[in-house]
Amino acid sequence: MTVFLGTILVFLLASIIAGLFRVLRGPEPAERMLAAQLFGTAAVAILLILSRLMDTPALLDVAMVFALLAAVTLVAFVVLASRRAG
Amino acid sequence: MMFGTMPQLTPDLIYGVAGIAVFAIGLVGALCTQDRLRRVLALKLCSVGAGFLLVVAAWRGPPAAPDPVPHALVITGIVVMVSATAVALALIRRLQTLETEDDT
Amino acid sequence: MTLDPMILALFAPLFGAVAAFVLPRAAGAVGLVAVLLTCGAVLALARQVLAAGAVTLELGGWAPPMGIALRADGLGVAMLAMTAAVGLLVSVGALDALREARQRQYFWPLWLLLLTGMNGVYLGTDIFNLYVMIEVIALAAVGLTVLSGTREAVRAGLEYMYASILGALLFLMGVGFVYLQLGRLDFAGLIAAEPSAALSAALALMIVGLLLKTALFPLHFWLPAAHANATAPASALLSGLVVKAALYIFLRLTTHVPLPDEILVTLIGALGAGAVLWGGVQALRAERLKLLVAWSTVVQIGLIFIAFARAGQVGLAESWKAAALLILAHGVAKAAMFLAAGRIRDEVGHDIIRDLDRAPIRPTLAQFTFALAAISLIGLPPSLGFIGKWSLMEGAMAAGYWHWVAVTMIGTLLSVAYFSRVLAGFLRFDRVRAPLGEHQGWALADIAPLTLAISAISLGLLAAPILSFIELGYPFGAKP
Amino acid sequence: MTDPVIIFDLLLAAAVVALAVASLSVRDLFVAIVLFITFGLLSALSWVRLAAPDVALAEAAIGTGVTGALLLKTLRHLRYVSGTLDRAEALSVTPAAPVPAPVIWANAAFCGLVTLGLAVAFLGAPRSGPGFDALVAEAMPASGVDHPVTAVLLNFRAYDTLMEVVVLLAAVIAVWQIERGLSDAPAPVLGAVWEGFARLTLPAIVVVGTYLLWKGAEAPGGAFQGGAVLAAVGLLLLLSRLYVPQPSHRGVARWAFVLGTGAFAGVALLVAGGGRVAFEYPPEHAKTLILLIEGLVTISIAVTLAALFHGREPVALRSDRGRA
Repeated sequence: MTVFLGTILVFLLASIIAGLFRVLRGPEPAERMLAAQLFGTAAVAILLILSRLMDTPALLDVAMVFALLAAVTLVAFVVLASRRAG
Repeated sequence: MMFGTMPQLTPDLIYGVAGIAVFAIGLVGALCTQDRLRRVLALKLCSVGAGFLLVVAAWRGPPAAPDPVPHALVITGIVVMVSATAVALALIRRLQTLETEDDT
Repeated sequence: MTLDPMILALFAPLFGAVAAFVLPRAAGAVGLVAVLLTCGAVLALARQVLAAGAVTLELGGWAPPMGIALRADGLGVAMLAMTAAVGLLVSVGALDALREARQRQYFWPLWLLLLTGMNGVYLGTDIFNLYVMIEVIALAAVGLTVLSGTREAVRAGLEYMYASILGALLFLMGVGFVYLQLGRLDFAGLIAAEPSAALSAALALMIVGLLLKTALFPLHFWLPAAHANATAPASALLSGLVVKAALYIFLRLTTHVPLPDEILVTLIGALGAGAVLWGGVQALRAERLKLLVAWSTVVQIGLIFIAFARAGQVGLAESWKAAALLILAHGVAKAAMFLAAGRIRDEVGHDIIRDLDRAPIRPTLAQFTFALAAISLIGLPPSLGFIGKWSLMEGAMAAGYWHWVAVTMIGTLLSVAYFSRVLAGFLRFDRVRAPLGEHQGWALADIAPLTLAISAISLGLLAAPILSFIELGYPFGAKP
Repeated sequence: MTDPVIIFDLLLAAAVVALAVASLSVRDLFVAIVLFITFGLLSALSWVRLAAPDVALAEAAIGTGVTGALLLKTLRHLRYVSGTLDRAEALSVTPAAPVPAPVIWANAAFCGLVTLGLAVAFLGAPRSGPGFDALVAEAMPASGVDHPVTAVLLNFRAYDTLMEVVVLLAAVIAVWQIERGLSDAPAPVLGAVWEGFARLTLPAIVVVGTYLLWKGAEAPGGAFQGGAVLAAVGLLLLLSRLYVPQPSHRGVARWAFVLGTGAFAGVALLVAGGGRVAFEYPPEHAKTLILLIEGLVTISIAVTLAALFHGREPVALRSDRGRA
């Protein structure tokens, strides 16, 4: 079970690293933003698995906060990274 | 078993070395970067590096609970750093405005 | 109900800052009351220390190393007293010198927070707590630096901010290594510690961080512009008081954990010598009065580090006294000089040194104050600066370190040269072309620096009691 | 037997270091900030692996969340002021000559030397060495709370924490002093989708922030994390311009900024007046006092962080260019 969950963790982390290339390449801010959103989702998944693996239920709270912050980051990106002036 | 061949490799060792590297990268960036905004990024890297070291100092291995004092110290450090960052960024914004006003 | 004077020294300026911020119209009155309360607390504390030696207070009732203790001893109280007294006079001057409502509104809360931070440093015994305190000082000091709002001030303030944050983070990384090795953060733990690689790394990081914050050559790059472009009361606080906080931590730290190698002590002394020579040359070349005064701060800090190094490894327990005397002397004299320079600039309308002797208005009193402060900074008898320099050279000669004596002499000659550039202009009446204007008359802003300058001279006569006071409570935990 | 998750640890640590290098070396500043936010996210995950969920929460909410928003806002402001808002790339605002290769190598060498020196010192230090575990465990029953980190922050080392709140206060005073009536870069107005989103998100964030504060007494969370999550509400309101700070709100804002410092220091002073040492809470009232302090400090932190994000003091602007 530990090995199975560990493998999933590595896989999730790999998906973040793959997403980094989209951040670097762009070319549009929107693409970079969506990649960053993917990181938030993957981080929540990693936290849920770690909570099971490390036997720390408190990590569920951390995951919830990460999920909320991802929503806030999205709004910040939309408002602050847009190329238009209002 | 593949993992048995490297018995000393523990999370505190791995993240401790990574934290030191992050601190050194931030240090070099803070000393050499010309761009004002990026220097703030570099300083923030330094603070995360120092945070890594303290969190590692608190680690006691899986069954034992970690030492809470360094955790409290890092939380304090994070709040202090966001304050300093906010002031530095306000200075950067103000300076840019003053410089642009002078040019035109 | 009795309140411990240490608590009062911390909380009076803190509550003062809070009140001054929420009641901006009454900021001046609130600020003055808070500084007066701080002075009272320091006096009470001085009496306690005179009676009982060092006093400690375990905050929250939790004993160190887990809890945090405050400790006041002779040196700490001397620093507190210098800060409170200089702060009081600068405050009085600021009531008059700050003309814009906006500047007045922000000066008081920032300065009172600065005072809280400095009092915290002089009472602190816990290195992480010292890190938080130097950050309080840094943010308040940067706020004061840019109070004038000019482009140069904001640019200098930003450089100062970068240097401050980096210095503090180096210190924090050092704290991390101390915790890794010792698992505690109080000075008592550091004294008892065995030498180790982690401790050496910690010491190196913390010392570099502190040298950056106290602006020892060649890490002084941020100082001249920051101190020269602030408003006069802010410059007086920054130059007279703020750089001393990091210097004090350095002094405590290096004496608790003596540097492992004489070569390192010599190296720090050599940096001090570099500061004296380079700062002296730059002061000679400065075109503006406030810039000259700021470079003279670089010189004086170098001198303090020479005083630290003058006795080498053997006499470390003694050499801090000369350094402490120079710190006190510089604090008082430099605050006087910056306030006087601000007055000269206010009345003449500029501070270009070359044109000062042609100024239509002669701010005679401010010029006199400037000259008195210069006497103390050059180190002429009977000023406190003279006693500090004398004690430095005496020790260096006793230890056979003639090179430190030579550097000090050259530095003194340089300071005579750059101050006489200014003073000579004050005395040359023959070159007055425009008719003498109307002097604005006596003002609070004149009396404050004059009092400071006279103190800087006359405190030299009290050198013996000051010296015996700073030894009270064996400040460094070393045997007498 | 080594934990099989060690591969994950190695990969995560390598990614953290690589992101640190990348965020300093990539040309486009906007990309640099996105990489930096990712760096903060992965650092927080690393701290979770080191059994420090409190620290991870604080880093994610304050160190990465608020800091990231501040950086993006500043970048937008700089591009607006310098008239490059419509360019595809956000290049360095203070352009510099290209760095020659030898300088880069010298930097890398210096960086390597520092890392090596510190790593040697680190490896020589005791692992899982001395600390306060035993002392804290012994003092916990008298602390008034059940979560050790909260006990350290609000009781054993409350003096440090008070000064940390003071640092926040100093920062907001300094920021208000530095920025005077600057106009903001105009931002696009959020459309109808946003309203539904706001109706769903804002109450949820308030609930989570309060929950974190309450939970702090026995589990990871507390004033700083709760305050940072509540500050997110302020950020959203400011970003969407559902709330625009007015000059008449300054008085209330000042009181909100000093509320935490005042309450914290006031309680310390009151117990000192009652014949105890400052910060020494009577054990029977410790829980009440700590919750009171935490609650007020949370409000201060939330308002202060939002104000730090907003920047300038809300004074009447001479031109209304900023209020698009």
